[in-house]
Amino acid sequence: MTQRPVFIAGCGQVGPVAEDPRSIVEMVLEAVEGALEDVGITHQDIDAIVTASVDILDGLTASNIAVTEVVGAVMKPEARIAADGMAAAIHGACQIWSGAYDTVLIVAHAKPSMAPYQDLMQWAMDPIYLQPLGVDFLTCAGLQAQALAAGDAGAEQRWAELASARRAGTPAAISADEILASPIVASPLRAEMCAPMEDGASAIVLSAVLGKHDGRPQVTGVGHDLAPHDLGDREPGIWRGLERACNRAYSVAGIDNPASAFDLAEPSCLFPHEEELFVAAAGIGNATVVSPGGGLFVGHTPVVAGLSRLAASASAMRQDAGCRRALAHGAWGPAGQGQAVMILEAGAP
Amino acid sequence: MSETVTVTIEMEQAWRYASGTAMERFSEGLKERRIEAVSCRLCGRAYLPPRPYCGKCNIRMSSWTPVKDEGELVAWTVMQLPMLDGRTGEMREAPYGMGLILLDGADTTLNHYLAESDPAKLAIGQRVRAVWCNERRGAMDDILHFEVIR
Amino acid sequence: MNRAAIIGTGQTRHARRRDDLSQPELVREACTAALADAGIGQKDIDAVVIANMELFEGRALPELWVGEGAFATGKPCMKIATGGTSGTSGCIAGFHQVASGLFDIVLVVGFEKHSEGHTQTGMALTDPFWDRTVASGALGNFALSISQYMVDRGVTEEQAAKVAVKARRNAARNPYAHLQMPDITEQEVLDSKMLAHPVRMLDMCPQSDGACAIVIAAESKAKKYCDQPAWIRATATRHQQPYIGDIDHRLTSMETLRSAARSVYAAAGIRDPLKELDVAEIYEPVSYAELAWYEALGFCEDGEAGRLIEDGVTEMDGELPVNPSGGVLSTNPVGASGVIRVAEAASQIMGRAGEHQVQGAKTALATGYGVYAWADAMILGTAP
Amino acid sequence: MIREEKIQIPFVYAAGQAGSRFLVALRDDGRIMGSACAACGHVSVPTRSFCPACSESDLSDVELAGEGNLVSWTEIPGRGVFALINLDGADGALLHRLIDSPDKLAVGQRVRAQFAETRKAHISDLAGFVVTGAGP
Repeated sequence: MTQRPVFIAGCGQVGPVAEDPRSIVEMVLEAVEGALEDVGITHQDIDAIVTASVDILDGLTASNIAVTEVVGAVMKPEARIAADGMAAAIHGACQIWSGAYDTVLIVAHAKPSMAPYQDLMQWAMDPIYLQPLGVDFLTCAGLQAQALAAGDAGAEQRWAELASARRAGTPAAISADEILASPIVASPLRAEMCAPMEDGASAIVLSAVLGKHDGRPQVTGVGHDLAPHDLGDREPGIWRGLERACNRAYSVAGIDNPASAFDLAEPSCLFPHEEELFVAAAGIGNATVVSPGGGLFVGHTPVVAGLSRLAASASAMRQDAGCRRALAHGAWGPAGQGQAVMILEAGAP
Repeated sequence: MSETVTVTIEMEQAWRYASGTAMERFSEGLKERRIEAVSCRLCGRAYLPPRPYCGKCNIRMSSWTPVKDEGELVAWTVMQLPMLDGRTGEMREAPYGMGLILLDGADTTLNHYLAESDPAKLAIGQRVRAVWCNERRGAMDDILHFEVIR
Repeated sequence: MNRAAIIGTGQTRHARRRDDLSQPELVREACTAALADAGIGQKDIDAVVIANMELFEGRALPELWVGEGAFATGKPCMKIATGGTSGTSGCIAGFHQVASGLFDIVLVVGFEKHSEGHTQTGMALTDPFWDRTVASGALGNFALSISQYMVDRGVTEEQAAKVAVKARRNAARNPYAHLQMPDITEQEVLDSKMLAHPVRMLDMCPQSDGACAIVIAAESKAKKYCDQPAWIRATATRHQQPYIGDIDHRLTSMETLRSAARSVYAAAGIRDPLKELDVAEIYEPVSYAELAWYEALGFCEDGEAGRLIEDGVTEMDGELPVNPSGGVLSTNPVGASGVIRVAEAASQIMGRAGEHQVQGAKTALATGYGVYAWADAMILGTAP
Repeated sequence: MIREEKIQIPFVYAAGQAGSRFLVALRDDGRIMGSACAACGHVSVPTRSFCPACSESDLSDVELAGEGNLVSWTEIPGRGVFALINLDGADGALLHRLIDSPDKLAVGQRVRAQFAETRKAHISDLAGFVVTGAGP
């Protein structure tokens, strides 16, 4: 591993909001301008762009064509990763570590208000064995949750309390009792346990040269992984893929004891059981604060989620001198088939 | 060789696309046979389709420029294969002409159908004008096609 | 930047239909061949990059289903999708991941199974407010640009036909090529069915089912596993504005490819590409495009492309053989096509191109192209 | 301005070597086939080309019992009950549907395959599973 630093130099965010009336291009433009402004640079300072988007969500073939201008990719290098934005961020960090570029803009966007998300995601499922049965991401989440709940009488109450706690103090605040009274969407998961699907865009400037003097957080570890596609080929109660992704990142960052390594974790969890899977797979301890702002439970934009978690982690480090190391997480696919994490360490205080 | 099996799945899907404010104004204009471009105050290019941002200059745009519904044919082809017609979802019967048209007042070209489908009668540099539909919905297909001005 | 090289390549048999294999199985055919060519096992792979045009097969996030075919289960895996340049951009992504020092060996695989999808899905899902109701697909877009290019540069149908013939004659020496037409003549091309003036059936690429994989290794592993690795000396990517009409005289100007080529030549110390390159594998989806790329890539002055093909400069026995494999004109599984360009260029450097080997090839160029004038370029060489 | 646009496009997917063998056995013989890995011994279902446990491709077809244990399930209102079923003899679980499932389900409960009357080499030739007994 080269020792070239990668700083989170700046962030820009749009949403999450239930339905953004603007076009994807307008949303992305605002997020990108926000990120450039946060660093105090222009597009001239950006060497390359990595975007994250999924064609079927946008209803467009090669959906990054639409945003080339607003991400500043005209006559510039752009790589487009069709996965969670955290994968795009990892790729951008690789580009900088390789020495190919000094400063890379990462952009992710999605508008799930355009079409029913779960219907679209059936097209991500094995078309021979699974899609014809109507299996979607929600089906897989329900199966995973039930496998956990089956031997655990207190699980549903605990999950309701967790989802309630995450939303406490936000406009989406709701009691555990109200959550348990909400309708089943995929047993044992109830409507109010699920992260609400919302529109959004996120932009992050990664740089080897910008941000150092402002004490911006530094990326010290990355890891990603792809688990078997079919839930029947996985252990449903364990996120092995995330374990592998974290172990790779810990190895890069030189972390031997994750239980005491992190002040903050910002997971991309869509359901409370996923947060329990996250905590177990990442091996984080009680001293780690998880999703202090509510995480995705106050609004989840697919594709953008991981990048928004990265931005939340960086923002916490810039505001709180006591937050020295954070674990940010993104996931994609059925029941977390794709996993990606990034470790951030605070800059000089 | 053993039997090979296929599985057919029909994608029947609808998306709700947001136009953005520039395209909304443009589309409303089409209903009244009005074409407007957005121009960049740095490079001066008048863009069709109108959009919020000049990707060459990396700057927001907000200045509108009227564009005529006639211009110059800068590229043409005659399609000899039936192709999917985005307007009807059916196959569009061949032959039919297609052109890139530089409308008077615009700096980027517009791709559209041509009334003429005889390759011998098409040439770069010809003047063409829009033939509008009587019923207009505020979309590009409010223009039926472009005809050569003889 | 850590040095990296390609140490193995693998392709499927490409064909109009590969009904015999599922998408993961098709991908596995190419990956298994690439690992065998590199002399490594699946455990040696640290990470996987997949390239594919997902909506052509109606898929979302296809790596989720197909990844198992690419040995990606339990490994880091991500998918690159940038339209026509997906394959070359996937190779560049794999290169950056190795050059970062994060991984020692990355497997890159591109695939497309056009036969499973709807050939015009790409067109059905263009910008709904602009192109969708009045678009003519990739074919019509090319034809429009070609009408300008012919006027701008005085290129003739006969010169384009020579490109089409060269591609198919080269393909006849490539066992993996989809179209096998060893006896094709210029007259046959000129007599073939007109698709969209001036583009005839034999001017156009086919639609293929197929996959192609390459193994990229860090310096120490490259030297361990390969006698003559194909070192990646320079890469460049350029994207463009989002509408066809934004680019004035697209084929004639081809600003992106010109800029990408200048960038990789400068990085590799190449001043006269015609003389200093030994072989080029360029992404030419239509015969006329190859002529335009000669100019954009600096193989000749603007306006001289027709003479270049007439003089046989780019034939197998010419000064700079272009597309010994038969090119995209002979094989086009879109997501794989860019990987094929890189794999073929690498095979030439490694001396493993079989009957279409250019003897003594030391420096090779591979390029990628997308319909919206996006471009990739990569220089490979026998030395880092 | 919001505009709704619809597409309707058929896609035809090749089931491939493993998928074709599985679907033909389902249609012709009402048999559920799995794959045993020569490299690691893992038995997966349905038939695979690549071992989900070790990625190797040296697999042989094995016939599995039409019965097994419930691993997990989820009811989606209006769409029925999906389940993970560990068929006797398999290591991995099969993701499919439950038919007429009782209100109370438990891990380890016995289930049995039910086949469609007319079969067409499609995953729905296996209509689903019925619960036949209590859990262990």
